[in-house]
Amino acid sequence: MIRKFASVVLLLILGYAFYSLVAGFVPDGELNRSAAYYAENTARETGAQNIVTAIIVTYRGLDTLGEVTVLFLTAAIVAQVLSHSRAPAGTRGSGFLPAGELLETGTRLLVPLILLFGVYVFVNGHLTPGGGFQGGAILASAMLLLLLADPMRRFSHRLIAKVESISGLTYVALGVMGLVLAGGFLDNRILPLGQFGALFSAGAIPLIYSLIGLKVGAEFSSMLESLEETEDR
Amino acid sequence: MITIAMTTGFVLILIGLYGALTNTNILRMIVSFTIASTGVNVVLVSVGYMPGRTAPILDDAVPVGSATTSIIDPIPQALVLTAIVIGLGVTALMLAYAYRLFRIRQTLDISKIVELKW
Amino acid sequence: MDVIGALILLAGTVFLLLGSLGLLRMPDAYNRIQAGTKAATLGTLLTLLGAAILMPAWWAKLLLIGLFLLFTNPLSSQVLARAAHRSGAALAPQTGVDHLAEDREDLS
Amino acid sequence: MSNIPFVMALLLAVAMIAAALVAVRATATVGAVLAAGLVSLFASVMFLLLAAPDVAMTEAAIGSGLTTFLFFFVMGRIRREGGGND
Amino acid sequence: MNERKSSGNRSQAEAIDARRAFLLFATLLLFWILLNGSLAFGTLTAGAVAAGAITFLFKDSLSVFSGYRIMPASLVASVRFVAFFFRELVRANLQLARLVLTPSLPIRPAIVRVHTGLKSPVGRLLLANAITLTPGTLSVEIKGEWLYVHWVSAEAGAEVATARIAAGFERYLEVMYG
Amino acid sequence: MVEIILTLAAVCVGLAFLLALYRFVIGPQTVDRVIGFDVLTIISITGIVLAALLAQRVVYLDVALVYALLSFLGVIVVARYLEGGQ
Repeated sequence: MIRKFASVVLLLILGYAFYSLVAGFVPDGELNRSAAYYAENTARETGAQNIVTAIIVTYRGLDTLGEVTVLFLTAAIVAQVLSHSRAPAGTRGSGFLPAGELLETGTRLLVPLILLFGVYVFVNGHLTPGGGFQGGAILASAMLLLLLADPMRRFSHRLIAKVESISGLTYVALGVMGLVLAGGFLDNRILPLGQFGALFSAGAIPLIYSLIGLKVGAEFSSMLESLEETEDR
Repeated sequence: MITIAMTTGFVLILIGLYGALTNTNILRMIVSFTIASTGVNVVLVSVGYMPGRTAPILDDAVPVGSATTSIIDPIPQALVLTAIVIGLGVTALMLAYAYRLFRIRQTLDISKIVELKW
Repeated sequence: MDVIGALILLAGTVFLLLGSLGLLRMPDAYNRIQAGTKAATLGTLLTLLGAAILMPAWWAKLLLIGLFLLFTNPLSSQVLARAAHRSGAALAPQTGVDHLAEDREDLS
Repeated sequence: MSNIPFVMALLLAVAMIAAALVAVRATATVGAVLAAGLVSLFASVMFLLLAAPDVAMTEAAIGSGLTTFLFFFVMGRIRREGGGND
Repeated sequence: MNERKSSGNRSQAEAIDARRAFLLFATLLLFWILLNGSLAFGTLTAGAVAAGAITFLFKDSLSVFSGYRIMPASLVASVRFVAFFFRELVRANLQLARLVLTPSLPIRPAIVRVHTGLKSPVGRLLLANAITLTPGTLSVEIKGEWLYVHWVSAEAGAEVATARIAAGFERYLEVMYG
Repeated sequence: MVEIILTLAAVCVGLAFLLALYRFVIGPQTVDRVIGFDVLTIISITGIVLAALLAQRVVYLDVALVYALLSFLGVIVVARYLEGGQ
């Protein structure tokens, strides 16, 4: 009772603070200085159409490297925590029943298309909305569909781990190449900028985003897999 | 538009906090947490919106020359994108630890978990 | 031409509205799935067609969305109906025969 | 005509708050998780109306998709080991 | 597949596998071109690499055309199947609209058995999907040669059900997929 | 003319949205909520197409594709969970 009362009081105080925030908010009339800089110079400096992608991959590339590292650590810790809590003998995974025939056929039909759509999302990160993180999530969704259609199916851990480590390594290597060949770490001008609006343009952005996409997809897949994993011991 | 979005975001934060404070089931607390984080994201994006402008993608609809006067602020969007991805990581960690707690204590109800050590 | 496209779009949304009404009025889960999936599929397809007539340059993306929906929507309805039957969702009282429940033993 | 996005945002706001209340108050955990997914889904349409397609896509694929899937996998494991549904 | 096969059988199986892989690759490339909406050289190269990698890594995948019999008769059947399907889809929605707008809600649901003779997985999937979208029916389960269908306005008997629900589509699908 | 028809269409979408949301909120079973979820996702796709038409941006349609994918996967995950475990 006291607990409920205290939480309601806390919420009221917070609600008043939020109300004063909303009431006093005045939207900007024009872009602030850093946003105006990005709006003017992104096309010339990076050749990317999507300014958000340019900020994430190039201007703030180091932060993105940190983000990918955080995700990697998360996947590793989830696997570690779950491996310390083995399920009782004779049970397996999340215990879904075998799927019906139609779902299996549909999965075999749809998984390649979903994977290709994921590839489209991260390769076109500099032209359309989307990018490595969204594309990686879509790749992981395709893996999830495979897991759901056939709960007995096992992916090769080594393949997932290999994809992840190779793409991570290449990502860092591209960053260092930017340090050597162009203006700084993860600079995208190590490759020619190309024609504005084409698929192979914007220097190394499509390459870097593809690597991020593969790495993130592998991380999410291993996260899902360690939640579904068979534990027969 | 901005006012609607911002108010919704703040209300979502409050609802999420209320749920996290009053529920005793760990899974329900995590659900409330994800709602609150969605609310934060909505607030952040609505701060970057400007009426009458369009998305910061410079294709045929938005020529490069007029970008400064026709697109909205891209920086909050980049920020929120990172926040969503990290939010998934945090949720996954919370779920893994909740499962571990369940394996050890055989319950998800925190009012039944009285020992501090586990 | 634009008017025709807009009218097709309107027809699609009217089907969506009717489907939602069916979702609300039908007595049990299976009938609701029926109402939902049919109306949603045709409604969305007509909306996409109308949008393609209004904006002819967008046809490829709209066609893809339509094809994808045409494949996935009935499939997910089927999986959901199967799950509903397996989890023992109640049938409406006016239901006649249920051959699947009769054959359930030798099926699983 | 120019009012349509405004009205859509208003509808979405109502729907988000309703779904959030369902998520907090529902009796079954499954319903709560679904409602949380729905909140993320509407938030992503809201992002689209706020001219942020990148964020909308991320929220749809990650916030609404993968988060919900993770919840269901964990709930499957917990149910398999005889955990209470609520 | 059987381990011990004669060399003739094996080469035949390899030919079938190669044909399936090629069809999958072609479908994926078409999907990629539609997604990108451009025929530039760079786009096509990237698409070919991605589609090739997916075809190589997921060997047991199918495409819509797996098991499709390429001959004039099946082409005609496909066109007629699509036309019939859309007509039925519109009819289904009109029927649903009438049903929903009638105040008394005159439904008499049942789950009935429907016989199907199709063997090809893609054909069966298409049949089940088509049944789900046609007037008043929803496929619930498929097992062997029996398909279980939820029917809103039920009439008696498996023969009637088969004739009313499945026969229209099966006629074309049998020509297309065999 | 086109604007009036589009406004009417938006009204229809809004009403359909509210009806499906009502079904989601009242339940009564989890299966009914899942159906509501599915229909709400698909209505959102229509909403996204309308938003893209109003903003005249083709890039918004990518989000609609992600939505189509998501409605399919979400329903299948929940359905597989509801089927029951071993």
